[in-house]
Formats: sequence, structure tokens, C-alpha cells
Amino acid sequence: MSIPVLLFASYADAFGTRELEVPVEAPCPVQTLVDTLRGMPGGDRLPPRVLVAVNQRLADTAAVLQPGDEVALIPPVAGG
Amino acid sequence: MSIPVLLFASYADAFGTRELEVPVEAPCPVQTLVDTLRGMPGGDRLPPRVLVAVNQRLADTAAVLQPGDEVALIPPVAGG
Amino acid sequence: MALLHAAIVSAPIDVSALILRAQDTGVGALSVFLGTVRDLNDGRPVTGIDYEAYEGMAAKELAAVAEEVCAATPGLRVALEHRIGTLGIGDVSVAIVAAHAHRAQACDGARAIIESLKQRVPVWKREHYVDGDRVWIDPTKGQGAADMSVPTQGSE
Amino acid sequence: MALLHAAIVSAPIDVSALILRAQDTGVGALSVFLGTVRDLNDGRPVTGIDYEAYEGMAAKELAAVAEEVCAATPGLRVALEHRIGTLGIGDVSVAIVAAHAHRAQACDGARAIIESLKQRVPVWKREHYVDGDRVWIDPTKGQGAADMSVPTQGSE
Repeated sequence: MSIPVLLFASYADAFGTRELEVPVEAPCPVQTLVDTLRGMPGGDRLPPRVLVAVNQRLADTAAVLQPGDEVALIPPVAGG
Repeated sequence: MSIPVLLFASYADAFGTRELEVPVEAPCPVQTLVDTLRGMPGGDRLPPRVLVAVNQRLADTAAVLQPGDEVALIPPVAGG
Repeated sequence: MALLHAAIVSAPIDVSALILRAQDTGVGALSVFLGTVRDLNDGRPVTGIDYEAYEGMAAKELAAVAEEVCAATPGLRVALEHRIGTLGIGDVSVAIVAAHAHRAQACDGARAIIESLKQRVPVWKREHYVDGDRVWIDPTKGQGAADMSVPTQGSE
Repeated sequence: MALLHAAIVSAPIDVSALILRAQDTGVGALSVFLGTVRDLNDGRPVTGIDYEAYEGMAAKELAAVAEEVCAATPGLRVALEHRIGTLGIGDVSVAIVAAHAHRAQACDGARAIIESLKQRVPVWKREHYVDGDRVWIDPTKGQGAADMSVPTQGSE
């Protein structure tokens, strides 16, 4: 099992892809997903604090991911 | 001799004209012009404080009008 | 100091053209202020407004207002026009474009100009009401006001 | 609450059309904020910017930002768009129109929206430099900065 994670901008560059299958099984906490990502190739380029959106809303690291959730890493925003 | 005075908006309505010959002789202080205007028909509709522009700049009541000056009364402005 | 354009006009204001005048390769933010004729003032229905200006002095003061704000804001680029004549509901009476590398200066610049313009530029307006009445507006008074709870400094 | 239009778009933004969306008979003032691509950032010459968005979430956040400011400002009418894709110098990346009976609310409304948008909406930009280098901008850092004396909160 794995959870697909959407990647954007510098994070997509870091992992060399725009969508990454992360080998963790839902349900699992957001923190577990982030810890796993850090150990994957390119994960060393993530900053100390990483924002995660679940179903297009920012989620706490303690939030629990459910099967089918839309999960995305959100780099520091720079719109305008 | 007289000094022509430009009138706008509510002041033009008060005096019923857009340009009024005021019977004072230049050189004379702005205050004398204003006092004379107050005594003319419609002058009672002027507010207690009247702004006067001389050559398109606001002038002090002590300023002295010279022959040929462009003189205008400036009602409270309401642009924008 | 970059006042690019200041004019009293009688034709409709071309806002896009004003924006182009202020635009430049170094500009990162533009703040545009538009004053428009609204259908209600102090609770009284309005059908239109006559704008009148002491044209020569108004053109000078319009430029002076913008130049003073430009002098206080290095890098600010400004283009602005005030329309006179008879305007209908929704018509643009004044348009101010302030452009700068950074947004704070652009926004504060446009705001400073409209505030100063309303204090200084010799332009007057006469509102037309549904009953045919026409009244020159004196911002120093509360004339014709059915709703005096609206602060005058907030009204257009 | 009057959010009339919020969208992430890939075509050039039609500012006049946005103004028309926000306009209304009761409007006396419109404040328009435009963000544009400038040729210099932190002292480094820029030739263009790629804007990328998490489109679904960005559209929701763009609307949420505007709705929150509308909720705090009774009578405010807002239309806004953020463009994504590759933009050249001078292109408009974001346009916000805030309209109100009174100017203070229009100006403060547009300003509040751009400030909140920059904090929250998931959009990213990658600057292109003359040497061919391309860098994703992180406003939380001072990367690539030749002139760090420019406060970051003031930059676009």
C-alpha cells in the first residue's frame, strides 16, 4: 500500500516528480507521511517544517490520513 | 475702475453670474475685495470665510491685488 | 519624481490608457483608484452629477498633489485624470494610477493622492435628485443629509 | 458578502472586465490592485516568471480570502483573478477589484485581500534570470538577494 502525494514547485524539483507514491498505509498520521518522505531520494531538500494539505485544506501533523484523501505538500507560497 | 472676479458653482449661483466686476481699484487687499463682494446683490449668501485665488493660487486676505491679476472665489471644493 | 500625466477632461476617462502610462518594466504593483457616481448620497437618491472645475487652477493643483506624493515616494509613477461635465450613475469621475516596484508604495501613493485631491483641487459637484432638485455639495456641511451617521470623510 | 468572481486563469487578465463585474449603481469608489512582473528582484535582473498553482486549492483559497474580507466589510464587492503560466515583464499576474460606496472601505479591502492572498493562496513563482538560471522564490528566505536591505514584506 502507498499514499499518492502531489508535489509542486521546488518540492516537485526536489523529488523529480509531480506525484509521488509514498510507502505508508492509510490510516496514518500526517507526521508519519512526512517522516517517510524525508527518507526518500530528494527528501533531504525539504525544509525543517513542511506544510501538508489534505483534501485541499492545510492539515495538522497529528491529523490522520484516510484512504482516498487528496494529499499535497505545500511549499512556501509566493503568489501575487 | 473695477476688478473682474471669476465665480464658480454655488458662488456663481449666488451672484447669478460666472464673472463679476467688483468696484474696487487695484492695488487693494484681498480683504477689501471680499468685503465689497459681501455688500453686492447675492453677497449675503457667501459663508463667513471665503477663499480667494489670485493667479490660480490661494491668497491670504492680506495679499494685495495688482492690476491684471486673475482673481477667483473658491467655494468649498468637492472633487473626486 | 514621476508624474506622467495629469489632466482635467470632459470625455469619459480611459482607465486602461492611464494604466499603460504608469506602467514600466520596473513596476511590480499598480494601485488604481476610481471614483464613480453612485445612486445614493447621505440617504437621498441621486440621478446624476454635474462636475465643474476652475480648469486652469484645477489642472495645476491636480499635478501639484501628484507631484508632492511622488516627491515623498521615490520611484512612484503616477497618471491621473478628473472628469468634468454631467455624469450619470456609474460614470468614472476621477481615476488615479500609482505604480511602484513594491505594493505598499503603490497603494499608499494612490490613497494619499485621492485624499489630498479632495482637499485641494478646485472641482465642485452638483447632485441631481429624483425630484428634479439640484444641490452643490459642500463637504464642510451636512446638507441634504437624511443619514448623518455616515462619516463625511468616508463618503465620495 | 459580495464576492462576485474569483478564479485562477491561464490567459491574460482582462482588468476592464473585472472592474465591470465589481461595479454597481451603489458604488462610489473602486480600488484596483494589479501585481505585475518586474525586471528586477532583489537587485537581480529578471526576464520572466513561471507561476504555478495547486489549482483546486488555490481557487478555493482565493475565494476564501476575498470572502473573509467581504464578511468584515459590509457592502464590499470583489472580483479577482490570479494568472498562472509563463509571464513576461509587465504582464499582470494578479488583479483585485474592490468596490464600495465609500473609498476607505474600497482601498482597505483591496489591500487586505492582496496581503492575505500572499500569505495563503498556494501559488508559486520561478524567476528566470538573464544567465538562464531559474529559481523558485521562497518569501520566507532571502535567496538570490543582492540587496537584502529591501524589506521582504514590501516586495511583490
